[in-house]
Amino acid sequence: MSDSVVQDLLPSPTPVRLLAEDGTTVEGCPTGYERPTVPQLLAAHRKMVIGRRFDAQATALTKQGRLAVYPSSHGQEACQIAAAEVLGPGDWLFPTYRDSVALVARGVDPVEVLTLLRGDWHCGYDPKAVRVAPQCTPLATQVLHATGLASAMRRKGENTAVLALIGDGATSEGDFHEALNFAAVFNAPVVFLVQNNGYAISVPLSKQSAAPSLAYKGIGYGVRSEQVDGNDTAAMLAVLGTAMDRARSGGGPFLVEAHTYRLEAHTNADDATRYRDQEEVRGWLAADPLPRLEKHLRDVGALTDEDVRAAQEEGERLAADLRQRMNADPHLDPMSLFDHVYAVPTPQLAEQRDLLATELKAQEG
Amino acid sequence: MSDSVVQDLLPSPTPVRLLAEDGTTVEGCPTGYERPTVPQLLAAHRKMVIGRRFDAQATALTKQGRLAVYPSSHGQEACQIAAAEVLGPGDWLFPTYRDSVALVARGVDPVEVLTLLRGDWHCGYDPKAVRVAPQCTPLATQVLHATGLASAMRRKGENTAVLALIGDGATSEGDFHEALNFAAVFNAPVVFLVQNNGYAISVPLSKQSAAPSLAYKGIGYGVRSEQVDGNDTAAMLAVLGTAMDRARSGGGPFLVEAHTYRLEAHTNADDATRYRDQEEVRGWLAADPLPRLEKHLRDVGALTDEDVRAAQEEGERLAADLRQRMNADPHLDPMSLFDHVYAVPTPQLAEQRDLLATELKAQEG
Amino acid sequence: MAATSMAQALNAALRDALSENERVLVFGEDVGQLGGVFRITDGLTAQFGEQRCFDTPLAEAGIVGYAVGLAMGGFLPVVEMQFDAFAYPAFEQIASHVAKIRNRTRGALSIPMVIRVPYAGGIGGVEHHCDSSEVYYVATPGLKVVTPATPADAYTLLRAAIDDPDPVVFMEPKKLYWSKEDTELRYDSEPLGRAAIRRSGKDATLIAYGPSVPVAMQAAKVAAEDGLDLEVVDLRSLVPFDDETVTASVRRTGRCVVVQEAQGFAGFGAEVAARVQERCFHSLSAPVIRVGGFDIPYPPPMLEHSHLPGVDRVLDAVDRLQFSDEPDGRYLTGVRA
Amino acid sequence: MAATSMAQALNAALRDALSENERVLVFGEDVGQLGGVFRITDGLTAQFGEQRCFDTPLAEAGIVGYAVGLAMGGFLPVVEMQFDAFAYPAFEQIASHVAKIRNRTRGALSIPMVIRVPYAGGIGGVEHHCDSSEVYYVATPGLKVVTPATPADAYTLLRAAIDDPDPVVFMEPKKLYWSKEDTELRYDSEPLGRAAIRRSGKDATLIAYGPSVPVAMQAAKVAAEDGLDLEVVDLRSLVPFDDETVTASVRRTGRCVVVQEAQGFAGFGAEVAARVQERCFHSLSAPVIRVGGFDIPYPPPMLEHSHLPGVDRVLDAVDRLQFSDEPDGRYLTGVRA
Ligand SMILES: Cc1ncc(C[n+]2csc(CCOP(=O)(O)OP(=O)(O)O)c2C)c(N)n1
Ligand SMILES: Cc1ncc(C[n+]2csc(CCOP(=O)(O)OP(=O)(O)O)c2C)c(N)n1
Ligand SMILES: [Mg+2]
Ligand SMILES: [Mg+2]
Repeated sequence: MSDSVVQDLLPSPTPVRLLAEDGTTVEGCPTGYERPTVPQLLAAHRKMVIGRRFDAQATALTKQGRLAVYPSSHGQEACQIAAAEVLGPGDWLFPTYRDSVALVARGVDPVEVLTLLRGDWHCGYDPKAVRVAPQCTPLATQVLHATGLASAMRRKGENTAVLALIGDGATSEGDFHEALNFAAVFNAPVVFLVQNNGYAISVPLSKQSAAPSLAYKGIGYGVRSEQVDGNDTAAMLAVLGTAMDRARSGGGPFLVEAHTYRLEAHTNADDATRYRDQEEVRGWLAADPLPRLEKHLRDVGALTDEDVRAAQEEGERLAADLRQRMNADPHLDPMSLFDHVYAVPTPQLAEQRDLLATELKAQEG
Repeated sequence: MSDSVVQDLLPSPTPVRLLAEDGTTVEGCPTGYERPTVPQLLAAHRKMVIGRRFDAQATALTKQGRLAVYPSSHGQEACQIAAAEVLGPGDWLFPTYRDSVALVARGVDPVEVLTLLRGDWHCGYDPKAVRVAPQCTPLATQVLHATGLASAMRRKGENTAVLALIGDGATSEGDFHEALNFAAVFNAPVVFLVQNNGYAISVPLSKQSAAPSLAYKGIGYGVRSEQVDGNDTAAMLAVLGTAMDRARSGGGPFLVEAHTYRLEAHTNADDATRYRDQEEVRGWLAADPLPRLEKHLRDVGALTDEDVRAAQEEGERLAADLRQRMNADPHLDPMSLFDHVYAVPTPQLAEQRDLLATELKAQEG
Repeated sequence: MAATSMAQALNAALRDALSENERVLVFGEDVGQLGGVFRITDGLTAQFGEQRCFDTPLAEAGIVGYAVGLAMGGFLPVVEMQFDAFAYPAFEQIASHVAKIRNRTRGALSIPMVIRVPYAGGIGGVEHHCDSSEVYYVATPGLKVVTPATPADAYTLLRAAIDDPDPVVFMEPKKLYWSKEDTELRYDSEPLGRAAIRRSGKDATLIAYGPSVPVAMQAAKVAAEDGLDLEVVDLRSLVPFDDETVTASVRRTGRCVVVQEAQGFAGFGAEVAARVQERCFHSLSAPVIRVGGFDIPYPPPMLEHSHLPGVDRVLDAVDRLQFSDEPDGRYLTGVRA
Repeated sequence: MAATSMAQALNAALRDALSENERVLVFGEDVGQLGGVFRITDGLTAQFGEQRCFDTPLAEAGIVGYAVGLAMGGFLPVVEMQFDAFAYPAFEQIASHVAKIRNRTRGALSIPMVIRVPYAGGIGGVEHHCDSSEVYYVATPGLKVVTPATPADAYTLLRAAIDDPDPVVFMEPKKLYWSKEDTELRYDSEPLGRAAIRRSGKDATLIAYGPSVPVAMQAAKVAAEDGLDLEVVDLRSLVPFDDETVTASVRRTGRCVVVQEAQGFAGFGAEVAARVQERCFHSLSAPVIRVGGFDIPYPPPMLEHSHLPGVDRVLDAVDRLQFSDEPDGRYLTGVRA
């Protein structure tokens, strides 16, 4: 195998970074990527402010008993906002349970995003209408679906692509391997974004993988790969944007590993102090993507107090609306249990529906 | 990630080769490997002659209806003999259905090797006695067992290692991925040998993987890897021997890809002309591992006609013995169906045993 | 009319579906150039091209998960699992996604597809190639499960499965691939879910499916020589289940034997027996008796004949349907099901 | 005697097994430092070290396949699947290897191990976290399947499972993790396979297991107020099945309701009903009736109470056991199981 083919497939030896932690510009942009424009960064900043407000509100709703469980995106917003921003209207997103902020940024109604997590039906939105697959719970299974849908696009001659999100822990599942392989063999327009936040619930990356970095998995499938500072919005936009463009124009799949951190516990039900110390968390707070981007945009004179206030207000409006609409229990009709198991209920389900109707009547009476 | 760590994990850009196709010595041995000694090559040659005779006899037995099915090792003997030769008495081998020649070389009774394939019970030998796992049918599942057993050795402080065999097609299964990952994370003394024979039944490697070569999968797990000319016995012994030594002394897992070819159809039941042309087969005949090794050993003056004749005679004796012992149908007791489902048959199985006994008596009477 | 084997009928069904509906895609391991290890997809790549019928990498979860995505994108995948036990790696994709996506999305996403599974034994196959795996699918709500017993049914049921709006696990009894029938292959768009009475009788009902249907028919033939008139019901569709046909038959005959090739414990026959006694209790003159394989891993080829339920085992069960009041010494202990 | 929860009892069983047998290894996802998402392995790593209780990479087939190898090497793995549906990726390893290696090697290789599966619902869990997956294991010969319903049983059955020479799927009813009992945890080395009569009664037998046992007990209590004396059998071991206890009970009471939380179609209750009518036909005064969840994917938390079989559904079934000759208009159509 020629050395240049191999080099093309390997990621950069260190994560791509365009903004330093203090918001200053890292000089030079690795070949193949383009620095995002200031308007692109401004748009991302606005969505990040709103996304973070959404996330805080969702966490608050768990405390008020309005959400059963919430896996926070706090700290991972650069990944999730970039994931939404690089999507065209025809592209699809395949998220996990962790990616609520990406969905909100994609334009999915926040209440519909939280349907699953409040204990209502498992997918609150119409996936086809918003081009977002259901938030996936069985780890890594969705990356195969993403690959299949990407192949479907290619077969139909569409110039669109799919972005599949996955966590660091989930890369250990066999489905991740099979998806990368199918994607490469069928040259599917799909980009895999691994949000490596350092933990799978309590299990640190060091117990998950001995690879130099997860991005090095790409070459084993002939899939191009890159590693990125996942708290650097500019770098995330640059790399993901390039990867999606490449995919759309027939260049095939791409694996992106974003090094980031989950600032909250796994979910509100988790106690992160059992497995990591505050020291570590504090270290990552210094790398927070939002102040970094904000500082940068102010430094280059592109962002005003006014802009920030406007975004914050938008966030407050979204939060208030969310609070209000989540404040009522939805009324789920028990009889709907049987509606969508099959296109038409089987005779057996029809009988069971009758049984439940009788039970419900008895309970009323 | 430092460049040298990455380079250490990557395989050589071209397959390691110590003997050219015409048997002449390829000068220079890649660093880290040692050329096998002449006595080692002579021992391998002898086993290869015998192994090939065994393989031919097994194929003949299918035609005589004495074997239900036989997946031939013909063409892959350099891999399989090397696999057996690098094992110490305490090491374990995890073979697939394709690896009968490796088992014979390991010293398993040829009749016991063929038990499964003649339609008798599924494992003819005592795995613990010969330190060979049952020949595995569900693809890639065995590499996880191999990893677990390797970890068991390490936990017990043994200086032994496990060699796991797998085909090119089976590397696409999720279990292969999970095994490499577990092996790396637990630093298990296991060597994975992929016999890349170009096909998974009818599916060529080009439809199986887009990787530069399968050995490039190692780095994604932090597993050292190498690619080898799988028809070069000297190279196979060198690389596998080094990998096993490393594993035994705590150096962790190793992935070896051997480029080889299946000269026969997938099994006697397969019709290879449906998916590959004779041209290709002829090309690979020129790379046959046996004449190559033989030529080399004669060239260096280590092998005499006498040696060759002795090995061939040994092969004939083995074949004759095999023919003779396979020529009788084994008598399987139907009542044994219930013996080993559990350590002690459940009450339900005891009832079913009675039922079968009644049926059998009725059939006699 | 020509004698058609079940393998030919299935091939014709795929061919006709590919012709009539350009959304149909056929894929799996070795289904392309080779035409499948059982040649069920023979010639399809040649006729329709690699875009419509193609080989995949060797990974069953991959095949099914990839099919889910293609179905989301509007295609209609018909995938082949090479053998019963080799579908197990896909189990999570099947149980957690294929079966549930419609329900999860309240019908917004439907993913019709067909998963073809050659199953069961009787062909001298080695371990992992002969599992009766239907029970795993029938116990998973959201899947339909269908199994033909004749070439004509193989054609029409596979066409119906492909046309069905829900995912269908299509179980093909391997040992019947080469069974032939003089039949014209006709697809009448009848929806899935109807059993067929293969033979009418008044003394007892044999309920069978897939590989056990010919066994039941043969048993009925032998019993007829002894003056016993057995009805044979071929379930065809395990999910949805045709309670109507089954219940009517057993209420009429008053006696019932369920025949399945699978291991008996918690096999699909348990559901059939449980339903029949629930719905026909007062019509029954004897317990519903199940006949099947033993509760053991599939045995080696040299012993499979001892494991598989044959005509004798079925007739022994029929013997125990208490047709007369005379006690039978063999069964007084009551130990045997 | 202290009030002990099932979670504590399971933790104690693991702790005692780790102490007494150095071959025992506990591993899985998050079972180390965190102590498991349900804290069943709490404190074990601290007490026994990372060598005895440890986290693995996130891959269930990997966990089970790795356990197979460790068992071949003489260790005794006790692995945790984090939730029911997350054991599905391991299905091939379980069905094709764990269940079959002893048989395949004629006993030369035995791989005793315990696969712990927290299962079933009633805890407001979202999809994939509440499957009643026992049927997949009970239908696989070579596995033993056990499920406790009380803290005392949780302790003794888990100890017995770890000591058992065969692989055991140990199903833990999640909703009972926090149920308490005043009990001393005692392990009496009784082999697996015995049911327990939780309540004696003469009018009908309720057969239940795992999460349904408290429901059956509650139903019996309510029925008693109405003058109906119900016997409650807790199966404890699904495989091997305790025919003796079950058959004796139903022959005595003449009536039987099988209660399971799982979806009904082809669930384990089907096996129970089928066996009972096979073995007790002439003692039965009414069909064996099954009560369970509906044949749907596990519903969202807000609707699970409508799905799960509660006391009322059980009592409705008991009502249909034809205690009197007076017809009940509700059930004359005979459509309902
Ligand atoms: C197949 C499967 N196994 C186990 C789980 C339980 N589980 C839920 S989240 C999680 C950790 C996932 O870690 P990671 O992939 O890193 O994603 P993160 O939560 O950090 O975003 C686990 C083990 C699951 N959902 N699916
Ligand atoms: C899980 C699984 N899926 C499918 C099969 C059927 N099958 C048997 S051999 C084979 C091809 C294997 O190819 P490869 O791994 O390259 O090994 P080779 O036969 O070339 O040695 C297939 C698909 C199987 N045995 N197991
Ligand atoms: Mg993570
Ligand atoms: Mg191959």
